[in-house]
Amino acid sequence: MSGENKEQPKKPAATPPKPTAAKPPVPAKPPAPAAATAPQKKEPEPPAFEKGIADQIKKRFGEAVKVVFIRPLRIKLMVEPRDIVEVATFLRDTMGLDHAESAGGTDYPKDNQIEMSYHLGSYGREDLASHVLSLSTRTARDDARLPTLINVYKSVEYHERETFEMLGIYFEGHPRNDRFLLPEDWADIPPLRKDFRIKGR
Amino acid sequence: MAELIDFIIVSVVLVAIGIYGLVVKRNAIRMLISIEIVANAANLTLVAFSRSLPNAQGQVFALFSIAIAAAEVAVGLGLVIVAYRLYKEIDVAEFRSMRG
Amino acid sequence: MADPVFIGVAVLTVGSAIIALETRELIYGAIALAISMLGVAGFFLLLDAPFVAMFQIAVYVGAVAVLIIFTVMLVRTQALFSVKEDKKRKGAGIALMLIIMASLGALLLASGLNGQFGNFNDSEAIDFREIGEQMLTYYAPTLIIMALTLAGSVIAALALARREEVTSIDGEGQQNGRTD
Amino acid sequence: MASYPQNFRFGEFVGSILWLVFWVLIIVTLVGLPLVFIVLFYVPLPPIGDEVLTPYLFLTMVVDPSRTIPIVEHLMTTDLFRVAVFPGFTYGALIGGLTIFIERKFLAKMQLRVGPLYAGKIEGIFQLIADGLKLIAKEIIVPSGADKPIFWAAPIAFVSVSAAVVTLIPVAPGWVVADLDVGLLAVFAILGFFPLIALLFSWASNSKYPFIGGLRALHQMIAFEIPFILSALSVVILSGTLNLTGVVEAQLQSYWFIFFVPISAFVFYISSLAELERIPFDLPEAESEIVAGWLTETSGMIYGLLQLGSYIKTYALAALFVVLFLGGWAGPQVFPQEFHTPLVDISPLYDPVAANATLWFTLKTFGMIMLFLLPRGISPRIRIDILLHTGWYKLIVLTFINMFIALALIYGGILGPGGLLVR
Amino acid sequence: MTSLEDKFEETKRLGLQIVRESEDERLMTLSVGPQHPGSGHFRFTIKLDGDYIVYCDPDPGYVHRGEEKMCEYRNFIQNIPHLERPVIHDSTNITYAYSLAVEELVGIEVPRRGQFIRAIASELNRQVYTLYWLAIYGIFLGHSTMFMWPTGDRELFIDLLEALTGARVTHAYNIPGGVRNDMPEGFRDRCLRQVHYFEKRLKEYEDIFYNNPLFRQRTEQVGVLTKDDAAKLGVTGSVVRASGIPYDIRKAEPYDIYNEIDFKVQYMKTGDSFARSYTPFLDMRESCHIIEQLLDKMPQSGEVRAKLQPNPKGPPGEAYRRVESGRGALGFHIISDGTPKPYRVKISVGSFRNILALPYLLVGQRLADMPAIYWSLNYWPVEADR
Amino acid sequence: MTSAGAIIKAIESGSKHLLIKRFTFRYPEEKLKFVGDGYQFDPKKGVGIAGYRGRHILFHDKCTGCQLCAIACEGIAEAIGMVKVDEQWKQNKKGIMPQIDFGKCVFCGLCVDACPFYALFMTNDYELSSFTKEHLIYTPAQLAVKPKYQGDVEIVIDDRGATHG
Repeated sequence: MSGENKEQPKKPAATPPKPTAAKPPVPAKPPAPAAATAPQKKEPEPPAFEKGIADQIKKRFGEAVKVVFIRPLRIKLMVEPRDIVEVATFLRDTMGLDHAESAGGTDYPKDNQIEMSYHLGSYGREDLASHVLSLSTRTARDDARLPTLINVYKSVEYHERETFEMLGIYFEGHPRNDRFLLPEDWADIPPLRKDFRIKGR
Repeated sequence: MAELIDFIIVSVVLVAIGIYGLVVKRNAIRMLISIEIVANAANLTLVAFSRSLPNAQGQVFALFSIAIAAAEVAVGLGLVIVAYRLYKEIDVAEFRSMRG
Repeated sequence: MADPVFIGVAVLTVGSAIIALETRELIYGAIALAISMLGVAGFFLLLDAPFVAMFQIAVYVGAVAVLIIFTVMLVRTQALFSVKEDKKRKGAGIALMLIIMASLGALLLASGLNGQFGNFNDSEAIDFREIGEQMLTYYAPTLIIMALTLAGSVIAALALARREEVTSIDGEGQQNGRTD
Repeated sequence: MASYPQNFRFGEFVGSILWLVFWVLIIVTLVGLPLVFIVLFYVPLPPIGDEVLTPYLFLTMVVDPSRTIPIVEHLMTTDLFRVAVFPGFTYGALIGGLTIFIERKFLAKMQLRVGPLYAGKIEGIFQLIADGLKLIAKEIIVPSGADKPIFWAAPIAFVSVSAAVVTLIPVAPGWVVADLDVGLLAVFAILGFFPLIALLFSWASNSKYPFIGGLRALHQMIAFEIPFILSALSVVILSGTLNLTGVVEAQLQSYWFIFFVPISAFVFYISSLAELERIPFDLPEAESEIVAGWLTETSGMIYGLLQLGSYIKTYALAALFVVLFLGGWAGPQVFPQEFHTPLVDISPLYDPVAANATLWFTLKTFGMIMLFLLPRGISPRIRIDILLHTGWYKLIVLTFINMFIALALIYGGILGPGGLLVR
Repeated sequence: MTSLEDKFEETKRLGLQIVRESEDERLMTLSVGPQHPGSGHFRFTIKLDGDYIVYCDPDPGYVHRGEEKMCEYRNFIQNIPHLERPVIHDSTNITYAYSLAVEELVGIEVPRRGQFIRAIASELNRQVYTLYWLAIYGIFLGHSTMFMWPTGDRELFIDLLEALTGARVTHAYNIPGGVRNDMPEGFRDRCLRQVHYFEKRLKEYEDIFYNNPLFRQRTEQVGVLTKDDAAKLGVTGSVVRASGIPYDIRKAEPYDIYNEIDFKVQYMKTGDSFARSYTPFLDMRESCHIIEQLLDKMPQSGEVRAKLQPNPKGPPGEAYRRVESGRGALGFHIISDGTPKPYRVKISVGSFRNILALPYLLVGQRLADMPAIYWSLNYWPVEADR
Repeated sequence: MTSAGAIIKAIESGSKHLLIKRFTFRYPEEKLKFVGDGYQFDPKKGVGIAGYRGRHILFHDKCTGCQLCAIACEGIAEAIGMVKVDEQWKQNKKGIMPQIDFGKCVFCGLCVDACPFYALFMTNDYELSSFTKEHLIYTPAQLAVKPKYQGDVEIVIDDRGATHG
């Protein structure tokens, strides 16, 4: 492990508890600096290593990639669906993020959009081993279609299949957009969409 | 106590049954079964005569014959399998392209 | 002819030989063949040839019947049940069978074999040690040729039944290796 | 929380029972008793000594111990006794049953468990009976599309073929059901039936897992049959006979053959494990791959019969090992020549030689059975290609080595007629 | 078929063509279904050519319960008891990751003693899971003693955890802000004695199981997953460590107290079934050392649970936290919209990532290798289905 | 011959255990001894007290009918319902107390954490089986009964292995 990495681990323990450290007994209403606002504004000075990575990506793609937040060990990028394959290929080949840990979608009915985020990690680069880069994209709710990343990351095969049936995103180019976890006779709307309600709740 | 002629008669009956099967049946496996029946009838005759004259050679020949029959069945069934794989059929009349 | 054991074995042998040919399902035919072979082995025991009888059981029941049953299982049932035989042919076959039986039987009865050698109890049974002796002395070349024939046929069967794509030892190969 | 109907009346309940008893008594007196009397007094049995036996007389003699002795003595000379009781089926089945119990306790000990515990007060000795009763009580489910005649016949054939092997085993001098000249050959001829039965049964079950299991059983048994026969062949060379009693007597005259041909004994042991489908060779029943192999579709007493058959087979092969390599019934005399019991004199039944022989034979057999059970505790299942490779290449070579050793012993004048080590 | 790409193409071809359209009669389809003794609550169809597997189609979902959807209806604390249902043999670790994520969202810190107790519970529970896994691996390979021994020793660890947490399997012990209760009296000595005993037992396991030549024959060179393929497929936990990548979340991204603990990441280089089965075993040994260290360094008294309101809520935002569970990295991605209930919970579990390797490893192997490969992937069907 | 040696080692390792005491513990005759009297919670400190989480015990003199336990259970198992009791307690004006359905309860103990008045604890009693599901619903009166659980078997770990009792 490189020297840089040895320093990294201590940061998550140090940074998040800022609000509570100020007022431990009443955590219910922390009017303190960050809590009420969006996370990306919480930290005006993101850690250097993560910032460097984000800058590298930013430099390559310019405005096509939007950095949502940079936190210790975590980076979130937002791209347009048409760019995602290109960005992912760049991340895999140049940045050394060689596998996807997880991929899942979130339904935002207010924006009429579905967000799909891939959490990418690295086995190859030791200094990136503790980082997770979240590559997100958004698509319309009504006609949810996204290009598949299966040709870039083999590891998203089942995650995408799961997302297809849980959120109804059709992945163009994925070999099997079909039933995976749900019962064979499932005939309702995709269950992880917000307008699907569990009975009695 | 049974005598030599009784064994020979049983053997004759078996031979006749075997030949009937060879003539009538067109199924390759059944034809192999018929051949086995005929071979057994022959063995029976051999052993019966060997017992009757007392002479060990009849039994020796019977043993040889049994071994040969086993080898023949192995090859025969190998052929049946190949033919089945080619024609999806074990009826010998259907093995048309075997001619020439 | 009054020996009930003999009659029983004879009925078993001949009856199951007929069943082996005439039953509709080939697998029962194979089983009936095995039983018929057992009957023949019983004859051998009656003829005081226990060595040949045991050999017969070991080879025919342990190998030949297994082989045939195995082949029957490999072949799809659809091909087994298609009975294609015409009545005329069957009639002719039965006639042929009866003619063979009648003529050979008449020949045998007329040949003077009947009663000539008398009862088996008169003569000593052959010890199987004598068979071994003869096999290893006078018939030794035959034995070697036999062994080569067996080996050749096993290899031939292996070569016939193997598939090109599969490189390792397959089911049929093991099967045919049994036949010695 | 006993549940009973609301309109329950105890009086009615007692009345109904009394009514039932009344009718049973009527039927018994009118039909049952005359039948019993006819059977007791008019059915002839074979004569004992000089009087014709009837069941009634038989019963009176059984009640009086001193008069029972001749009946038992007569019974013990019949073939039926030999086939059904002592060296035959019951003895084999008893040892088989004991084997099951020992296996369970032995494995439990090895695996830090307790094994059967509650059936029977002491350490669950009646567990086998409980299991047998359970199996009998269970429904036998025949799979749809199964070949019914074969499906029903195969378990029975399995047990009877196992029992047929048992009949060839000499337990004590003179105590063997069928003393054939070609006894050893007969054993192998009969063992050849097992693959056939397994294959037929697996095919008849109309399911894929049994079929794969049956094919595996076939391959395995056939692959190990040749080393099996060849390893016994070296014993035949040493003793000069195929008769099993003769083999034992040859060992009585010299030493146990395991000292001369240990490699053969080892090969025989391995091949027996394979023939018995015991771990590590239990591929035909590998439950993590093919559910339960060729036993998948068995239920109730069909399963029970197959298990009974396989344990009888275990006994038969262990006994065969004892006969071939461990000197059969050879052992020092521990029973006294004379044996007197205070109440009834059973000296006409008492044969010190046979009792001694049986004792040693049984002890050795149990030792062998323990050896057969041991691998189950310490070994995983082997893979089919390794198994076939072992059977076809390694074991056959080993047996040939030992056959040459046996030949050298014979021709070197150490064993055989007039050999150095022959007493 | 050698490289991953070839296997992938072949599987795709077979999956699309043979399975749906034409049945090659040479192939035998075998359903290793949910009732099969060698599968668990999981089904995969394999196609056999003779004794060789040519195609495998996993079909999970038999125990899918929609845990992710259920989480959206309960508040942060109420989620805990039902989140451990997917993997009751490793329930401390799954709630551990959840608690970490919620702590990041809500913004609280766990007291130091609480962190130690958490780590001890997590290590003990990993032992419980690994022993259970090992027991099943033993019985899958027909080794019944190897089923009974770990099951018996697992019972000791369960008793320990029961003394600590109050429940045998579903502990509900970790909670955002710490642990539910302090250690009982005498737990430390009991735990140390147990760990020492267990280290002795591990040698016996090695004697009877891992060094057994028959076991080695069954597993060595079977289902080899190379380093590159392991990285591409994104497998995790012992599977990836067996392939030569020393990746352990405890080392890569040390949570709570793990950066003060001295331990080595155990890994092997061969990547076959044997390595995949031996790595968890080495992990168990390492885990024993970790427990000893934790018991040594633990502060003798102190708070174990930070004060937290009964219905905690954090600011809008998202958190992704991972822990090393028995089956590898276990991550929780929680999105909060500022209400007491999470907006979206995505659970990324090791099983679901590992099972992706199954079709690629099975193709070209023998039927008898199927259990050896399948269970070496450290797969827990209920967890994968969630 | 390393493989032969390994097999011999395995045999030795297995057969060694023929002499070691058995591990199995005979449940109905022997019962395990637990830590403490059951899981309890100290709301002042905000920390639980270690103990087995078996069935609950309800102290009627402390229960105020505040329903916090039922609210805590709402999202988890929905096992707790508040029922009217005939008793008159000063602190319990509404006269309602929890009734627990042990057919639904998951024994997580979060209801104990929620109780601020030391009224609801858990006990060592885990033998709750019954023939019908209705019998698993414990009324407040049943919950007040202190269970009779007697477990005295402890795990002993010594040089010869681990045993129960």
